[in-house]
Amino acid sequence: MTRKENQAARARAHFPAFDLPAPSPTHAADALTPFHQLIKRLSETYGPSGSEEAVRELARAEIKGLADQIRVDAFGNLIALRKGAGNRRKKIMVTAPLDEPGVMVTFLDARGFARFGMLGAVKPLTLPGARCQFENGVIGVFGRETRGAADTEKDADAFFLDVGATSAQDAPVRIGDAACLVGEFRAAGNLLCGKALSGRARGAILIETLRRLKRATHDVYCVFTVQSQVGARGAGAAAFALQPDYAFVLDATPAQDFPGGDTNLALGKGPAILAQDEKMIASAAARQVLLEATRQTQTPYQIQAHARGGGEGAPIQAAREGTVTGALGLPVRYLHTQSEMVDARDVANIIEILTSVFAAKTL
Amino acid sequence: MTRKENQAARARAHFPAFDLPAPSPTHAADALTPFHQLIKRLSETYGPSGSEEAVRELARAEIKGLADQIRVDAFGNLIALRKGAGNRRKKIMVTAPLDEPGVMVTFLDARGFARFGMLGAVKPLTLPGARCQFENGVIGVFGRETRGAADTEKDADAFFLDVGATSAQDAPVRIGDAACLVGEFRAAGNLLCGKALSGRARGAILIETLRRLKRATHDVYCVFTVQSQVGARGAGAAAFALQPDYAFVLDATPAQDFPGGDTNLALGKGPAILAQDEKMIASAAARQVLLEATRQTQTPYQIQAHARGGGEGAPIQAAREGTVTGALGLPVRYLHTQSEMVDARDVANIIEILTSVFAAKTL
Amino acid sequence: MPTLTDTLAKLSAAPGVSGHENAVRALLVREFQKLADTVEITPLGSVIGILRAQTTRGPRAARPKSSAAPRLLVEAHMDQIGLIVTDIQDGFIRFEEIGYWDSRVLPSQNVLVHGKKTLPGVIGARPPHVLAAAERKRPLALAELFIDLGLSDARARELVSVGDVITLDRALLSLQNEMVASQALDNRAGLAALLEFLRHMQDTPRAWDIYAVANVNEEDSPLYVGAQTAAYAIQPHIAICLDVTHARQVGLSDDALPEAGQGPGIARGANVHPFVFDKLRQAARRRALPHQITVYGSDTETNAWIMQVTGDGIPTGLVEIPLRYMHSAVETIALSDIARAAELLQEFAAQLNADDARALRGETFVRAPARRARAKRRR
Amino acid sequence: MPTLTDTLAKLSAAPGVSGHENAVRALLVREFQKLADTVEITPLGSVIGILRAQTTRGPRAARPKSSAAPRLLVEAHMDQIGLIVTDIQDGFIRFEEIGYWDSRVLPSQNVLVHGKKTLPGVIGARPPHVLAAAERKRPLALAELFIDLGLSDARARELVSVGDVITLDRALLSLQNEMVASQALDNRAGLAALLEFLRHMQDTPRAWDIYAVANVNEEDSPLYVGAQTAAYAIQPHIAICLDVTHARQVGLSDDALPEAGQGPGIARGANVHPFVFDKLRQAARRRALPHQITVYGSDTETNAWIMQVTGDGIPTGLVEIPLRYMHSAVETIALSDIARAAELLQEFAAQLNADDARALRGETFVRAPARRARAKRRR
Repeated sequence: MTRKENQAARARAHFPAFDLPAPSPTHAADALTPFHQLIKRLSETYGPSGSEEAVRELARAEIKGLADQIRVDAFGNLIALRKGAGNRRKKIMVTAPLDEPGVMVTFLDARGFARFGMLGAVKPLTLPGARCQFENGVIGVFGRETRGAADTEKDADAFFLDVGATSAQDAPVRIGDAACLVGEFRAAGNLLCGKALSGRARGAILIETLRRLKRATHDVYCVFTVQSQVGARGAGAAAFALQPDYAFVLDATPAQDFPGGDTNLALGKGPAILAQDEKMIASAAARQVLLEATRQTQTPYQIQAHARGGGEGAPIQAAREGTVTGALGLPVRYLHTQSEMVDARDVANIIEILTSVFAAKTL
Repeated sequence: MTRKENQAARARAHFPAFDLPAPSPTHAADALTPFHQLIKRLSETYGPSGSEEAVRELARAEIKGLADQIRVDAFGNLIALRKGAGNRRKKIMVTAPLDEPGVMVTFLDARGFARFGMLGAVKPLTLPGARCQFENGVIGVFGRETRGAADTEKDADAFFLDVGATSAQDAPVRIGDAACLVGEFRAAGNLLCGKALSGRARGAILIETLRRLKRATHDVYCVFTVQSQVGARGAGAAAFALQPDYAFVLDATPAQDFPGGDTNLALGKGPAILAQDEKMIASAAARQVLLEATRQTQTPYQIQAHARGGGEGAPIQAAREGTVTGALGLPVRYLHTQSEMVDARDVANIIEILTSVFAAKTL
Repeated sequence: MPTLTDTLAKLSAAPGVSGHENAVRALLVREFQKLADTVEITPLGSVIGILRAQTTRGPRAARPKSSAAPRLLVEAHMDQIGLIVTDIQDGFIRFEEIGYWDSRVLPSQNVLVHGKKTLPGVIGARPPHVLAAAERKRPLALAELFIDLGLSDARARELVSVGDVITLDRALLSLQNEMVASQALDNRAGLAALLEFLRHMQDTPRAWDIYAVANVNEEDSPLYVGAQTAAYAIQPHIAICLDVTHARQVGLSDDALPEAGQGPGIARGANVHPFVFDKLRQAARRRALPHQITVYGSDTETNAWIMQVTGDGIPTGLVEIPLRYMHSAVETIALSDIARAAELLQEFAAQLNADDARALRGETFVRAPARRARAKRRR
Repeated sequence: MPTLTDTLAKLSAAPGVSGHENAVRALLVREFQKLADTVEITPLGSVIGILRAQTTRGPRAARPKSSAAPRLLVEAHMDQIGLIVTDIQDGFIRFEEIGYWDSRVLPSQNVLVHGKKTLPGVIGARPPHVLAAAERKRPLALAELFIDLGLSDARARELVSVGDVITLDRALLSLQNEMVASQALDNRAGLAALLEFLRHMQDTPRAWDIYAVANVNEEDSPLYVGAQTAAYAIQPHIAICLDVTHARQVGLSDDALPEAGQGPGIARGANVHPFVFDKLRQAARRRALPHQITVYGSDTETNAWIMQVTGDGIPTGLVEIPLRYMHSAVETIALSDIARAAELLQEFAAQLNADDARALRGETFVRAPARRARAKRRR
């Protein structure tokens, strides 16, 4: 952490940059429950794919004392083991991402404009005018070339980042620096809104589940994965190492209960039990476990059958001789934008379901 | 103002809404000069077209004591007269907008989603994930239908606003409510960045010019116009009433000194003297006055010859038997987004030029 | 006395891109000064030549300071479509259009760049040999075109600035049958008719003051700002617009279109006051002038459209010169149509009497022309 | 003993959409139990039938618990492309594809919706009478299609859930020349060959353990997750994939394609180990079996592609049944190609000896099959 702070100080000292005023303190958060404050803190923490240190440290501090073993694997995943007490206990792995969508600087031109690559499924055309924040606090504004016809979603080459520099030399960022989107956390009734929220709410679910879990029947490995946004790279490595009997991926389900949405999935109607995503058909046995848990806890649920998105399930399912893998989707509106939106009731229901699974007599 | 605050209180009391936490106080602004603090305050004030009250009151307070007459006309324009002392004095009108781009709610569906119309030239496709703020503090998140192919700039019908409501009844906004974009003010060296900045920086220019102007030769009418973003509606009315000898419009010139920009106009290279915009060819006599002022003050300038954008010049030029009308463009990157960007040197140079014009012996 | 061809050649040689009409305006001021009692210029640069009412035939009376006579405005726009310098790259001039061009006609034209001095240039493009098949099949976009002045970058920047205007370099060409072709005959043809009309009116008795107006900013301005402000200043009882219209041509064979050489068009429709139309047609019939009726449902896309709604409304008419190949480098008209338009307007103006004004305006008849004194101060 | 047609009819009637292979798997477990010493199921549901090495002709030995013999994996994927319920609207079923469909074949098909019970349905679309001309000219998009079960909305919701799968309702049809057509012959044809191969191996002496594997998730999974995990569990010395390939057909006349009825294809290319290819071709020649050589530069788009790189790498081969009209409702094959593929593999397996394994693997020869005990616990 020290190294990073020094870097930030250097950048501030030498270069003009959009880094003032400082990020606002956690104001008015008193109105939030402690759990929602945790979600807020997680959401506001910097952590694009590959730069998850700060989020991981926050999560590690939160789960201190809640697990029997806590470790960080070589890939950077944070893994907490809560031992089970059951006679017929199974090894269960549950994953939630630490990282968030963002961008990475790939080129700096002579005038100090940055080209960037996507970290995760950010849609280029939604970016112009939006902002991102680098680890050293520098703010970048997204722009788009006006020459030529960059009027489709696909034409990602036509976008650039303005970090307030006037040359490559005085640019306060370097090639390879990553940035997250900028979007303040907000709450409106049950709706929570913020950048990185779809991932961080899932991280908060794992933390809160560990906190509330009185007694586990099974050995539960909570895996806070890194690099989930860029191909679910951390999850497969963890599954290969842990060799679980069951893996449950906490996924983000694109809720489209808005005008002209093309699926029937909604916020507040319970988590989605995934039939499939783009890269995996969920294992039937894992689906059954989740369905049974919703019955036990009498929580609502939805089924996601659209082959959309590719979560962390596919590489887990493919690990070694195969892992029985299911996925529980937190419905999210406006995925991969600075304003991801989730419903606090869905969050709470996932905690109920996970708790039920972990404490189930048999699986 | 009181009425509005009551409305806001009502909304907060009854409805869920993204209105917490409260907008951040003006933190860390100490690093800014008083003039840049004024720009920041103007930028952060709510004022989409048609709802300019708060900005106008801020501007009116700032120019108190700086003018011989201050009035608000029937249309809502704030007009300050600084009398001239010259023998051959002319009547000069200078305009800058009070309003900013935004959106207005046109429909609320049964689920509480709002459809909206544009106030000004906001590009729909840049919106999904971005946010707006209503007068009562409520935050809205922009979304886009996923059904069908809304993949071009033109397809504005496919966009909507999520204000955290669950029904039309509990929606914290009403049809006709206007909102501005959300974007914190930032400074990086000479670059200033924020929502509404292109307009508000011009307003600040007029205020600062009045403040610095020792002695005017000519009668100067500083007109802070309303509804400039929706067809320059305020400016024509003011010109009809004032019948000036010369009108100078403070315009926003789309600077494209970024990768793939299709004009040669840049930030920091001086204001643009407009040859034309989309709706007006500047009067030659007015262009000469501006050119002469740049010579007197030895300030850099650029020429905008592209027929882009339509400022307040056209209706002023067409008023009565015609007004000799010129336009001075403040170069702006990322126009009509939440991150409009200007160069403080251009701002300062426009003040120099205007001061020179107002004090010129003859015109 | 100059021939119509001479006048037209002179007018079309004088550059006058919308908003940059200095040269053609200077020419018009000189002509108007020969033909009118008073010449004024509006704040935006339109030229007004006033010929006071005079009920006796013979030489012009001394210039009267004011008049209580009704006012007939006859106008033609003086501006032409053109190009404007937007950038200089390696000595080559990039440009945009002023007014509505068919940009397919631009490649390989000779042009004049009106910089510190007037510079001849050519519009170049990549040769077809290096083009892909698909490129050969689509027209060149404006952004692909540039002007070659033969200058180095430094010298080009010295002589040319962003914002300078550009015209085509195209002299008047006489075709068969008294037809002529050139750039900018839209609306130098109308201007020629306006001057010819003024010439005819020199010794034509008239009960109305004649306001001949050459307007700026017709081609570029969605507000028709030149005509609107001049009409506002004059507040005429009748306004006639003289402009060109599409003539029948290859590929444009709509029978409703007038034919070049068959007489001016007299427009009819919502944009034209019935009284004005009737009087114009009567005039044509009385003089046995060939003429054609053109019909417009609503917008005539001429200055008539804005003049009609200027102030508290002006009864408006439109007389048109049929023109082939509109907004190209070879706009083509018949000289006879110009001559007949001028004769038509002479007959029309001569007929107008005080009763006509009363009939049109009822009791609001007597009005002083507004603020022209101030307008005159300009320039 | 069942005929090949019987086997194929039974296999193609048992639904087995990728990831939802229960029915076809149950059928295969029963068949494998008749033909193998041991039957195991992987965590993901692939079925493994193990036939231990036995060097003497005659009845099967008692089931040995373990073996030091080299392992030959022969696999075919059991899953088929299908559809999945994504929404229920007014009683009509909306769906998406599982696997790669030519969605133009879907309108007007009979289907089976595998809900609480299996429900027959039809895929409807708007009638052509109400379509605009442009609509008639383009194929129907998946989003425009729906399944009509004849049910009310409430009853449909009672019996069908989002996430239920759908198959075409299409029985095996016998054509001329011992050719048959049906849905899902990709890869029920391969499965039939696999079972036939196992049958032949019952009294064929062999130095290697035979692992016959029916794999899940070939059609849907970019990772070929079924084959990958089964191969990882078995760690074979040679793996052979049995799958279908495009046969020559109308509109697909590439001479490089095999022809249905002319024998199985033996694939050659980067995805195939030269030793395995040579041995397969030798086997075909020795038995004088008609066969065709198919060539792939790199990816064969079969499970062979992933098996080749599983673990520390597996020498892999590919035997193909030529099939016309891939991924349609009328996939068509020649029964003789299935029979010959089975004979080919029988000859191949019979020839393998301990030296072959050593030649392929050098000193890494002796390895215990990994963790199969645990895998067996499942289901």
